Amino acid sequence: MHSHILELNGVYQKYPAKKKKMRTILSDINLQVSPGELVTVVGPTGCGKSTLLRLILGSERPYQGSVKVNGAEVKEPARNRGIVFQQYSLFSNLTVRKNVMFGLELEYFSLPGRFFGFNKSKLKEFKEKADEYLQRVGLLEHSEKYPHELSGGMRQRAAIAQAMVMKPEILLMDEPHGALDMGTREEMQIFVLEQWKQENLTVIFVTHDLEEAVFLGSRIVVLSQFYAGNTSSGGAKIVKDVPVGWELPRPTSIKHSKKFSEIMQSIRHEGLDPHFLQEIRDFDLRHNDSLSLNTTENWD
Amino acid sequence: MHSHILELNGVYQKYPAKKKKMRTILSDINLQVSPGELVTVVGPTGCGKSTLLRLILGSERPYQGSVKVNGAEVKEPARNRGIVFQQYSLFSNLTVRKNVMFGLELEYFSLPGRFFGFNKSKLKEFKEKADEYLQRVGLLEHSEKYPHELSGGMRQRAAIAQAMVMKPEILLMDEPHGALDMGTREEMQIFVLEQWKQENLTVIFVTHDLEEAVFLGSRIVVLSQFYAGNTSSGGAKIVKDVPVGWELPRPTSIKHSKKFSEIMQSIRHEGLDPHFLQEIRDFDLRHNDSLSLNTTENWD
Amino acid sequence: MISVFKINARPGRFACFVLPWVLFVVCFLLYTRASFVRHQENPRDKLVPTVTQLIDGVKRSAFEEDRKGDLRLWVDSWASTKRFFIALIIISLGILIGLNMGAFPYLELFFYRFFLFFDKVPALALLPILFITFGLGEVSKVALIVIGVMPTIVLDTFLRAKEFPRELNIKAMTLGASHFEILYRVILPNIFPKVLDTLRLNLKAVVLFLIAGESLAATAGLGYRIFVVRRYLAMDIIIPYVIWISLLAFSADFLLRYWIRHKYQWLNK
Amino acid sequence: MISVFKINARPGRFACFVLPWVLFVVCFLLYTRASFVRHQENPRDKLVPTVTQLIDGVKRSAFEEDRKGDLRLWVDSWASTKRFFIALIIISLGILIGLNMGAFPYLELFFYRFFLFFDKVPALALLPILFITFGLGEVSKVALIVIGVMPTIVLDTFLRAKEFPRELNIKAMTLGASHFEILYRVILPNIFPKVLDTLRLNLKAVVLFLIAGESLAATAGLGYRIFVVRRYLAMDIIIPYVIWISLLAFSADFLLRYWIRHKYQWLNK
Amino acid sequence: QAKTQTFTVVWSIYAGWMPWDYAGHSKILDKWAQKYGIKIELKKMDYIPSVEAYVAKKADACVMTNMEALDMPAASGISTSAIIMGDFSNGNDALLTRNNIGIKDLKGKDISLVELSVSHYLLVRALEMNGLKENDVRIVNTSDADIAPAFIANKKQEAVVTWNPLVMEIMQQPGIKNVMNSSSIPGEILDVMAVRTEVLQKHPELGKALAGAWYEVMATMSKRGAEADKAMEIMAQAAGCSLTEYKAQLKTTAMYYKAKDAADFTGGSEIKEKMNYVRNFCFSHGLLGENARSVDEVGIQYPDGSVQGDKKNIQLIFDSRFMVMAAEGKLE
Ligand SMILES: Nc1ncnc2c1ncn2[C@@H]1O[C@H](COP(=O)(O)OP(=O)(O)OP(=O)(O)O)[C@@H](O)[C@H]1O
Ligand SMILES: Nc1ncnc2c1ncn2[C@@H]1O[C@H](COP(=O)(O)OP(=O)(O)OP(=O)(O)O)[C@@H](O)[C@H]1O
Ligand SMILES: [Mg+2]
Ligand SMILES: [Mg+2]
Repeated sequence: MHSHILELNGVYQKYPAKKKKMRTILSDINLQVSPGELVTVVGPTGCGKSTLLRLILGSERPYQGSVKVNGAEVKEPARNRGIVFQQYSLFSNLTVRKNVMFGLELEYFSLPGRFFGFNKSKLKEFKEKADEYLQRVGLLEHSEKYPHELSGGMRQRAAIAQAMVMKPEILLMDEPHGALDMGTREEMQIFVLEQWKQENLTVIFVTHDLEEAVFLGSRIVVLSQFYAGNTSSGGAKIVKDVPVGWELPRPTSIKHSKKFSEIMQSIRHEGLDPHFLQEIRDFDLRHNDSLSLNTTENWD
Repeated sequence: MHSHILELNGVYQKYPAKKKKMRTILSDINLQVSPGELVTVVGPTGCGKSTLLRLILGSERPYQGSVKVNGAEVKEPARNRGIVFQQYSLFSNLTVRKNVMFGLELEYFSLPGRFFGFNKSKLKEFKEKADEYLQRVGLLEHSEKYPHELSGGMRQRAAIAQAMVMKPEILLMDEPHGALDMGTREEMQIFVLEQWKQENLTVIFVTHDLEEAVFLGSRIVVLSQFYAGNTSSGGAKIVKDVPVGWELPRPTSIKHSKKFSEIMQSIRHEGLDPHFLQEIRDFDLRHNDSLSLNTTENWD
Repeated sequence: MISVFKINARPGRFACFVLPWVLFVVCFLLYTRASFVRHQENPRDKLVPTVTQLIDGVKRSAFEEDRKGDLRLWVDSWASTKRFFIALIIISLGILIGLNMGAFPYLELFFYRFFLFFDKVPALALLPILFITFGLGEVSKVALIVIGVMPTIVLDTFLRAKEFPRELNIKAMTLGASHFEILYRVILPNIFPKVLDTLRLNLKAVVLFLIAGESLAATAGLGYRIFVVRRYLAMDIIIPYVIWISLLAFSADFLLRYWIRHKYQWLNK
Repeated sequence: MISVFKINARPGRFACFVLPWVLFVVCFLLYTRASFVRHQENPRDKLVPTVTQLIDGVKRSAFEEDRKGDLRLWVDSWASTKRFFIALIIISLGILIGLNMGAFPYLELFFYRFFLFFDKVPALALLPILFITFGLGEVSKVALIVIGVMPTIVLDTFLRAKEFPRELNIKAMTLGASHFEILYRVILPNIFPKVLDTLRLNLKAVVLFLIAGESLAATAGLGYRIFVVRRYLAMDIIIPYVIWISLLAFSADFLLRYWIRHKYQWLNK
Repeated sequence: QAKTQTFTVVWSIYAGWMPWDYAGHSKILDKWAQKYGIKIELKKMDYIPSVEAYVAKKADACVMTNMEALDMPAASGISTSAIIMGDFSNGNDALLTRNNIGIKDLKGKDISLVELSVSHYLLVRALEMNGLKENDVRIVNTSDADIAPAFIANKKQEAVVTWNPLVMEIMQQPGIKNVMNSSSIPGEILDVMAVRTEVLQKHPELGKALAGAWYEVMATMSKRGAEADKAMEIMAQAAGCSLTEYKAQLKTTAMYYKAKDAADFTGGSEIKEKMNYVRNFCFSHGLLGENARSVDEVGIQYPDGSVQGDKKNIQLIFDSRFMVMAAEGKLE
């Protein structure tokens, strides 16, 4: 058995740039994730968070280095890794409910089975399950609509339900709450936590909302292209990788605690401020699974 | 002269729903905006904020009621109203810089002029202007890229630059910072305020981030479908319309003041909580331009 | 006043009803005028028959038995329609080929260049080879249509399948779809209405090859009749036949359009 | 092992080089086999000439002067190419018509149904009317191509222009674009590569009508030659001509594809 | 003076019409046109389109058979004068079979031919002469461009009626039998130069120039020897075949090399009898118009002034004036 469900070793990613050159986006990323972790990833815009997710997902292969899930090299997207894309990706030819049922059907019916051995009771079961999740994301009354009839936030929620209902081993979420208002966002956060706990998921959650990152994460990873010695083409590294000690799920009131804002402040300063250039050796990689040593700390 | 640059009177909007029925989205919206205001609009997801903007923009006509800009009925989108869409709308066949220059060129060159009387110096001027704005939104180094080569946040910023550079009388922004991380978002907020002040714009700014709404707005409008007596098909109304007394631009530190969180709390409670159903007569429409009486208050 | 050159104009009911017919009426008037002039010059003119003659031609073809005792128009229509539909069914297989080519890189490599070249081969110029391969009967006529139109359908479906957003395929994979399921449950349903549009636009080519095929060797069929009566310049038969063919194709097109619009409402965005 | 049926397969260099040619080779082998069999049966067979005979045919048409001192193949190619390009230029105007129809609701009303019907009229069946209208010269040949292909281009451009996202038009209006500017500076540049794709797929129809037109009345041209030697079953000339025509059309297609790929890199998404 | 009048003459490929191409190629036609102060433009077309162009008045003269002259222009009110009797088919049109089938065995068989063409006529005559009716066989309309390969490639097809050079090509295949050809009905399938009467009346010089050029070419061809071979070589090339092939085709074409012979035939009585067969065929197959009430609907006038059919509707005129002039040397 592998103690780590996900391992990235020395991963580089480069994209073709002008004049046949390659631009480095990710530089020497090392990341190990244990099962059941809820890793939140933050970083300046354009640093490569979505790219990182694509690598884990397997829709892109790294330029160098290896990405392993359960010890096996990632070759292509698969059933055990769910994804909620930054730009919502619903199937425009299916209603919201059908979108959510789609994965369940795929898993149960083979292609010909779909046409012949039509199992009505199974379908009904799937419908109920889909409706349960739609209810949870507050879209039950819109279940007959097509994606183009939904508002931005509604699409995001539908995409979340679509991925959640499949209970993937690893759930990758790329700014899934980008289009949600605060109230709904909080509801969705609670939903994610609940599902995480209940289904024992491993979640990689990319967000640009620091509060969200600190509130949700059992561990926070900061990716940034701003560190000492990095010219514009050096690519982003993990500049911070810290555990968040509070037990999950947390009460929303924790957001107002002093410790909470302290963490937010330090991440904002060390991780997200382009003018603060940390030396590589100063990176705060305190997490157990990180490659540096770890220190203990008090969480109350 | 009209004292109000924008007037909405008794505006209803309905969309076709199932079985040939119409679903009411906006119900009896009355809104007057004086020149130079910075109105932030918040509301639960799916309440019709984007719809409201489309009506002001003129890309949709109201089902009932009138939308007037400078006293004239709005018939179609026009040069005097700029827009930043929720789903970024860059021209995918143009580079970022060309996207920003596009409006300037349109305004200056007639269609044939584009092919014949090619004014090089003018083009250069536009290029410089575009670069100035790109610099401001931090995209100068990406100015030669095509939209599909940008990350989500970068596209949003490009779209903001594209709209800003035209200095429209009224600038409509639909969750323009949805895909931005906190740091960049703050920078963009400052940029919006700066432009607003400098060019004396009137801005209607839709956001789902309450903090942003309170920080930016000279006036906050809350749109909600949750109020007493509203069945699911009643449509959203303006349930709150209040001035924010601090002078603009504000120091970011204000976000931590007590008054600030009080305002946020009250809006969240009265405006965004689906379980708190206000009576229509209790709506807090304190703003000068609002139809109710106004009271004075202390801002420090 | 009227905002003819406005992209957001909303034509009224009257305009919606009248405008589509204007050009038809204009054509009709031009024709009758031309026919009138020619008949004044030469009362026995056969090239541009008068409307009365055309109506008479229709009557004769549709309601009077010919030498063989057939009601020509119906016999011909039936023969052609059969060929048309058989060809259409075979051509539709092209959708599957294109889909597979668009989705599987190896199949693309294997087929694309060949189809691209094959598509350009003017089938009509290679009829002898067709005869050797398929004989002179119905098979060769259907084969001509298939050879003429299928590559276009294949290539078009191919392009559509290729431009289908990768994200959605990836999404489907994470939902547990196999590679084949992605083809038939994700890509195909999504591009299908567009592919039907292509089929629709190619009905014309089907008709063209149908007529060409029938002119080569046949004993009945709309194209056959046109080419036979051409031998004595019976434009009073040819013109109604041509209009009839166009109408049939137009109706097929219309039905497809209607089907697309109603069945695929999610397309409206 | 080899992931032929994988949508994300990445064929290696060798596969990329070899696979596209397999079907060509298969066709060639089938042909030589058929030719061999027929020649054993009847050594004078003309329908399926041997490869040697084909090469000889090419030599005669391409490198030996005929009685007029012309190198036929080149004279014919030149004549056809001229017509091809003239027709192509005229057909391209269809793009503008389709664009305007797609953008302006009134023009859509006015033209759409007519083009839809007109598109279905089998032009080849109405040749006498074509003669009356356009005479016997080059004009009628080009007209045949234009009548045959332009409606398709118009309709396709129309569809593309109509499905162009409204948001971007609105955006352009807020940036001060007039309705005409939206057409020519927003919609057209955006749909142009797709329209070129359509044009590309219709090269085949152009060639078809070109050949048909040349068979009717001409003194030179690829189609003309095919129809002249056809009476003598000179397949040793016809087959090289057909391959040559296909190659020319294929190259035109290829150049367009290349142009689209390189000029419109923003399409890659 | 106004511009010199230009006339368009359309022609199509057929053994008996190739001399027109030579006349154009060798500038003989130009020479004669110049002599009469006109210009003549020769245009090569496919056969049926060429007649259509003539009927549409886009051409002033056209080579065609007597049958098409009757059922295409004449029947549609384009009064037509046949001014040069070029030849008659003397074996150029033939009924070919495989598997040793005779005419009497054709009953119930499929026969490929171009419907309503002279092939059709030949078949009907052949059946008649052997006591069969048209309804006894099944006619499959096959386009002339493809009839040869279709028949050769398709061994199931047992009978075909067609004309040269296709006959020649098919005969080269093993096991083909020529069971009946136009040499059994001499003088019924005539190839003429047709000029619109209207044009001819206004510009008789067109007739003169055409006749002059034609008989000059005829003279060259009938001389035999190197010069004739050279001329025929050119004709052969234009037809897309070799000199031997072309000569073989000429053997089954009864050319009227001498103007006098042509004029005599046109002016004789035999032609009326032959035309009677043809017009009856045309009428019974609806070629005179589907509404034609009788075979007499269209009038045919002969050089002696006699008229076959409706005297008030003379649309086809056999006009031997120019052949006579040529014979008498008045065109020199
Ligand atoms: N296909 C591509 N070709 C070239 N460059 C690319 C491509 N995709 C992404 N990039 C570049 O890679 C960098 C990282 O992009 P990515 O989308 O991963 O950023 P991100 O961290 O998700 O940003 P955001 O928070 O704005 O979503 C950007 O600079 C972008 O321009
Ligand atoms: N074209 C349409 N047809 C039918 N219903 C529509 C259409 N467009 C929007 N709606 C509905 O109108 C309501 C309001 O949509 P709108 O996009 O204005 O919401 P919003 O307030 O902008 O939401 P969000 O914060 O999620 O962007 C939604 O319930 C949506 O389903
Ligand atoms: Mg991203
Ligand atoms: Mg919205």
